[in-house]
Amino acid sequence: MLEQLKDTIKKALPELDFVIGWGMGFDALHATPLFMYEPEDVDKLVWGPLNVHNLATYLPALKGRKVGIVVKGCDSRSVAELLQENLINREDVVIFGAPCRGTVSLTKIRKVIGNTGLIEDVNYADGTLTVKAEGASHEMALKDIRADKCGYCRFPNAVLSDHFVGEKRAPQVEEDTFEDLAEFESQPFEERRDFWMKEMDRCIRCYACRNACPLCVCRDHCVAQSRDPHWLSQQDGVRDKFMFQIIHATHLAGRCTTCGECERACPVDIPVLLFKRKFTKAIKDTFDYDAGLDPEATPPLLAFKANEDNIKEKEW
Amino acid sequence: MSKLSYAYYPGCSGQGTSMEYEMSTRALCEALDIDLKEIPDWSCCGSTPAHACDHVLSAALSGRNLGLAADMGEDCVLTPCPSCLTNLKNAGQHMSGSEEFKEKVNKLLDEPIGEIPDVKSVLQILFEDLGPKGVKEKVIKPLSGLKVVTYYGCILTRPPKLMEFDSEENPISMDRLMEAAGAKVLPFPLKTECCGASHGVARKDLVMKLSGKLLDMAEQLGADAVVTACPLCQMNLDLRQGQVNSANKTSHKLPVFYYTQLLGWALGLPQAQLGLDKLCVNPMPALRGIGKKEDAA
Amino acid sequence: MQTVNLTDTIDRSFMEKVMEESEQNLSLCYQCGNCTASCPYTFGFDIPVSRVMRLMQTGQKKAVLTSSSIWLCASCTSCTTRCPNNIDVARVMDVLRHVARREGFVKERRVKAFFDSFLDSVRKHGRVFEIGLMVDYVRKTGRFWTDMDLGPKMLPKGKMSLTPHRIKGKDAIARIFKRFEEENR
Amino acid sequence: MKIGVFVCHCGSNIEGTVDTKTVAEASLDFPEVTFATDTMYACSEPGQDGIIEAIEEHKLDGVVVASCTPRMHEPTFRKTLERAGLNPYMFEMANIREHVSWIGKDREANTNKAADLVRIAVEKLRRNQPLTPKEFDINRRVLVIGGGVAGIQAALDCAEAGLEVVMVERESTIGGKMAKLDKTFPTVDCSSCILGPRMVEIAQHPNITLYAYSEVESVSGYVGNFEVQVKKKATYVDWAKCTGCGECVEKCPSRKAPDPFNELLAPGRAINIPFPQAIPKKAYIQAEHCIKLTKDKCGNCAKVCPSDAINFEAKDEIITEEVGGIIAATGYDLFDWTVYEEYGGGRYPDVVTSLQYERMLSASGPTGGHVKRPSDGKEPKKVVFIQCVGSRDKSVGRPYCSGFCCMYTAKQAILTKDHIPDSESYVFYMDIRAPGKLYDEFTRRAMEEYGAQYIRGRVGMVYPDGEGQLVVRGADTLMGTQVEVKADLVVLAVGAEAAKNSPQLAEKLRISYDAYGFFMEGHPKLKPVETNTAGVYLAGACQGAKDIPASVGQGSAAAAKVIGLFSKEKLKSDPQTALVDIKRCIGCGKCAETCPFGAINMTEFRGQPKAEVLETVCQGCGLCAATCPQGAVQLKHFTDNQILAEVEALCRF
Amino acid sequence: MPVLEGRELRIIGFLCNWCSYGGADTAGVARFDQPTDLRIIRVPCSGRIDPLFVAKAFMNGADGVLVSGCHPRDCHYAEGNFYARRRLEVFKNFISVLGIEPERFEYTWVSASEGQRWQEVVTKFTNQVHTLGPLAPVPEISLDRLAATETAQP
Repeated sequence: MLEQLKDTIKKALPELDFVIGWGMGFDALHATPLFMYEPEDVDKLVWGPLNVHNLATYLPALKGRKVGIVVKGCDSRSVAELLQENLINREDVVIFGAPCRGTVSLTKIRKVIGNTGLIEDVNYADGTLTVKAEGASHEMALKDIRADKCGYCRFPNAVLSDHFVGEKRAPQVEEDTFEDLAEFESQPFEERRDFWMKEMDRCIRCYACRNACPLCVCRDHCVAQSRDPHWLSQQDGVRDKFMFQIIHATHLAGRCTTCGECERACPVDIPVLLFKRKFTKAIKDTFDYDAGLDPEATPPLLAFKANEDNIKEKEW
Repeated sequence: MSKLSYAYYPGCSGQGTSMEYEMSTRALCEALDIDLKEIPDWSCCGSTPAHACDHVLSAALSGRNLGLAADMGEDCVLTPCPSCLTNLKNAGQHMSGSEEFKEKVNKLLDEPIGEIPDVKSVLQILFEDLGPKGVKEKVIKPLSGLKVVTYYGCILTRPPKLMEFDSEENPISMDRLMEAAGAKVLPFPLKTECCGASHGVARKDLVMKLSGKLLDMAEQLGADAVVTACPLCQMNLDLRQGQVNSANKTSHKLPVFYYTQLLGWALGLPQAQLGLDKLCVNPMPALRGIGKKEDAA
Repeated sequence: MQTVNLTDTIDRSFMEKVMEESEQNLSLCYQCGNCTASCPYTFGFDIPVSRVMRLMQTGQKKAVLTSSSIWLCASCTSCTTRCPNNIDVARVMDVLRHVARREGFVKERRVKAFFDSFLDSVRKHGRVFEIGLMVDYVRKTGRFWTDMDLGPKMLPKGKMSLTPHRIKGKDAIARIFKRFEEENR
Repeated sequence: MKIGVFVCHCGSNIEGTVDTKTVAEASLDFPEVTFATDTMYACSEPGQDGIIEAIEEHKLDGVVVASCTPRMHEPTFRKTLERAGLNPYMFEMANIREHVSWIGKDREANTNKAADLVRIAVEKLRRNQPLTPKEFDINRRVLVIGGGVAGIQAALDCAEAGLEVVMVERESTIGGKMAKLDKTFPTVDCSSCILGPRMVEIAQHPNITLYAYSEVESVSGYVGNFEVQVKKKATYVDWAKCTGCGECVEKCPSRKAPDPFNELLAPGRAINIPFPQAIPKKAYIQAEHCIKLTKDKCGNCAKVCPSDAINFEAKDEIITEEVGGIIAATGYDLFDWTVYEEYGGGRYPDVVTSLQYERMLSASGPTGGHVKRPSDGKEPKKVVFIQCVGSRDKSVGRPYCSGFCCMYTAKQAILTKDHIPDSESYVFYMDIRAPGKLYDEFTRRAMEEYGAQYIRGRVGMVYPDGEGQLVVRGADTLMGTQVEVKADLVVLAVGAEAAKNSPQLAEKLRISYDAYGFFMEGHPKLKPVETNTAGVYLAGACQGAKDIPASVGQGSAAAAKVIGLFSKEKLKSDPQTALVDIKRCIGCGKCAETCPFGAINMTEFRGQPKAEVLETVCQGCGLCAATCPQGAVQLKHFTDNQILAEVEALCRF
Repeated sequence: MPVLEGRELRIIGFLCNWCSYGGADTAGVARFDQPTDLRIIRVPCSGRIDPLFVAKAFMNGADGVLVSGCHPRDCHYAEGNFYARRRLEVFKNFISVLGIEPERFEYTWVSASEGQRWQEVVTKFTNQVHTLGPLAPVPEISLDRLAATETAQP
């Protein structure tokens, strides 16, 4: 299938400035974004559970250039969302899709193999990933080290593509039941607050979450750093760090496709995706809307109904 | 439609002065496939004397029966008697509305009440759940030519916030049922005027005047009979009709039916089940006239 | 007629008690008279119901509690049904009877006697025993001729049982009354 | 920045429960406050002068007044600042009266809260920028909605002042309720005699365009420049050709159509001219009752019309009018009294409404001015009037007094005696409300000279006695008992309610309406004909039940407001508009997508898409500011930073 | 001056100028007694209210936030409250994940004529927040420093 994908890209390459995909990174465990300008670049393309990055993040900055992009199902939703928001032009982007079997969580792998320096070899087959590091071989079932988001994946195939290679896979689940949220919210309110206090205290304010987010499009004008408007101070305190996460999540309400890049990028493993999951659930419950499926849709927070179906007027 | 089934509270008068109401209600419901499950060991609701004495006592007397009904697993209690209806409904509504009141009531009871069932009149069920259409389908002896006035009495639909049934000023449920049975219903403007209620014993003079007025109006409209839904109304108009006549120097001879008796008649139920012989003013002339006038016309 | 000295006779605690027990705000009454207009008993009342409401507004406790009207009210709820201010007037009348009973004001002894006989019958048998009730009422009032004429009409029809209906729970009913008395002692 | 704080006593209104001196002292601790004082009446002349003096003496460049609601006096104090040479927008108010002193008696808590409100006003003011309004042109045309007496008055006053007037009337004729009346109180002069000539003036005035049988479909734009879509409903008669001869009405065989002008007393024809003095006097077809339009038969009218005016193919038409001001004069409707089942709920033909009775009394009515009972056509000898039907009655959701029923009932009692000298009238009333000029005298005349029997009490029920009369059972609370009257005819003084579809019109005009559907005036005392929407004014009963003199007065008042508005060379826009920070804007267009006024355009700047605010179109709602995630759109005077500073001020301390 | 210790909680109201601010004025004119906790911030329209203002209030130590605008269909700006309704509803849902009880935040509609309704809203909301009690503010500094300052203080 990978070969088929390479062929397809090679065929399309002459029409494009370049195609973004994944290649092997500094070791076998870490894939890295790959910019393919020439056919020989295409040969470096990899496809598999290590293709963790959402490459759509690059697209808004490339607006106006003709590029190709290789997408997993979740990545394709980000592309759709960017199209909906006019942040990229459809005619400038060529989308290459392939069925995704889920990606790994490097954090989970680290928990198994430890903070090892040198990775010697990585193999995956039949749902098992084998990592050789510092002489030891670790065999891990893919489902144990899978990124959480892949557990409730409904769109393993690109929702939008110009070229789709391989056989479409059935979704992991029909319906996202948000069990992770339910579990978190089974705690009393005070414990939830305490949890976040401690988590936010750990935040180093690196903004990796923001930078990895394909829909964080303000870039140089992020309210986190501006004085006008002055939403946040630069103080290294829990309050501003917490507020930043709330701002990030709120700005993504109705837009976020829960691609999970924010959480993946977090160097201290704060589960910041949970905030977005909550908004996503609220949007789904209230408006029966999923972001990033239809570039033509009007997102619910930019619309209204005189009589809302699922919003009850208060009796007082 | 699945068979209609309810807990049933007959009320004390059904064991005595209004036994024909009780008999005919049961016979009618059986004929209409409505299952009345008598509340086991039910007791008196307390009626007016109880609520005139104290609201907690009144609610406790009624409440005991609501509790028994809930124990049966029923969520709706039917009663034919408007006075029982008022007391049971008042008790239920008051207790649902105020935990404090419910607590006071429970203090008087052996078994505290938990769930509070809904209470409706048999008439409401016949009108709303079965409907005039459902009745009409089963009529085999239409009451053609029988001119009646329907007299609902003062508390069957009032106060509207409590009863939540029919109109408080111009109720029509019995009218429609009577029409379904083939009778001609005359426009009776005093449908909800009080007959004198329980003052028959202590202040007969009041009843003579009020019931007298009702009978006068019915007569004037040319009614062959009065149709009622309340034991007390029926007693004042029927049993006391003689007293009314002598007090007011009138000579009414108006039979006063329970609506269940006339519906039962139209459904062709045996007379014995309808208790027509229990009425004081002889109903037979009016009943014998059914259909005749139409033939003549 | 005499001058009512409002400064001295307004009994505010009485007004408040009736308002609290009836859960009705008496100041809502603007004296339109619709209750009096609608009340079928006005002809028999010594004080029409709208005037009872007015006397309540001015705290005239004695005038209200010594009236016949509060006993003759049959709770037909015409007043409640038609009150433009949604006052449950019938409930106010009910509460006035409660207060009158508690404080020993009973203008209409026969009405109260009938109520008492009724409740005694319930207390004793669990359900009303109609003949027993009548006998008791006659004993209480001495009015042995009450409804004598009706007996011959009813008895042959078998409508009046000569023995009470016994129910298993009659002791439970008696306990309700007993606890009620204890609560209100 | 140097800020001065003035804490108003408002006599004892504020000082009674707020220690203003303490509030002023506390204010001195707030950042940049260099002067603070309490003052007796900040809005009075000495109060304003005190502010001006302080500005000069202390070189203030911003002022906070802690007093009443800014909805009342913000414009007043802005002018004060202007007089002192400051930009009027360097001003904030703290509402320590309506929001503090009047809603609680705890002096400590109130004083504390008042200081907090001053604090947020100071924090907001610190971030205020001087603003200058933009000027824009006015379209000097006015739309009058409703052709009743209030609308007629407003239209004529405007037209006489030289303005172009567009009048839209829902019915096929103007005249409103007044045209249906026989006589008017307290003078008992003929209604159509005094209204008729004014209606004719409307038709003939060169400055007035009348759209009858039309409704306002939509309104867009803003003060000075509204665009209004008017729906001309199909009449199936070409009014340019129709001469109003009435031939068609004569020959129309459909005789069961409703006749709304005669309050449905008698059936009318499918094609109809409401009454002889109708303006415009043109026929219209009630489609659902027309045999031709429903069954494609008949067509008599078309056959007999001498001017060939009938057009069965007619369709509704939409016309666009551009105006600078709007006067709503949509009047009232009668309460649907049939909820009163105790009065028969419509079952008894001889229980009629006051307006039906008016048509019976009127010579142009279906009985030619002879009072006849609907049931048998007999002349009634005993007439009972029941007041407050649908007024002052919480149980039917109408707790308010309709105001004019006492008067017209007295009038009708007088007229009854005039029409039927041997008649007797009974009037059931609760209170006589007759506070107008010569009004009380008039009701006295009904009793003293015309022998109307006034009975103080409501009526509990009305029912037929079975012998042709109606028993009216009421109370006479003065006599202290129940009373019964046997009546031949019962007339219900039915109360007024907001005209049907008032809320819908209010939504189109973007004005407020109360729980009953009456339009809300700008201020109950000081802005009785203004609304909270600039350029939209109210006249007549659409604002609340009122009688003819009051409606006419308000019609003139609304006209004066429009004339005043149009007398300005140019209008100034509120400068509190949105502003795009072009650096921050990423051109996503979400602001333009949600702006309710189309006040944001997408333009290009150095090849990048950017949003741009049209200042005179922007109404200052700030929806764009809340929508923009980049914070690139800010609403002047309500910027993110200002609101954040207010939040911070409340939370920090 | 802070809120009155032990008696008041920090409750912030965002009110639209045309309806709810006017409704609060109407309540004042009618002298409808209300709890004193609420401090009102006036905004032109409920549509101006970025839910993040509400978040900011909670972060900074507000115990309750009330938003009130014109009734749906009655917005002075035609549509502002329709958007506000969606945004605020979703936001109300959201805050529970932060560990903030949704009952601490309400949005409602009060017209300029509804003085009595305003009184009811304020009273009910204030009671509701008092039932939940104070919400601990999120520390402006790191937890370590907070602990240090707390031990430093007796």
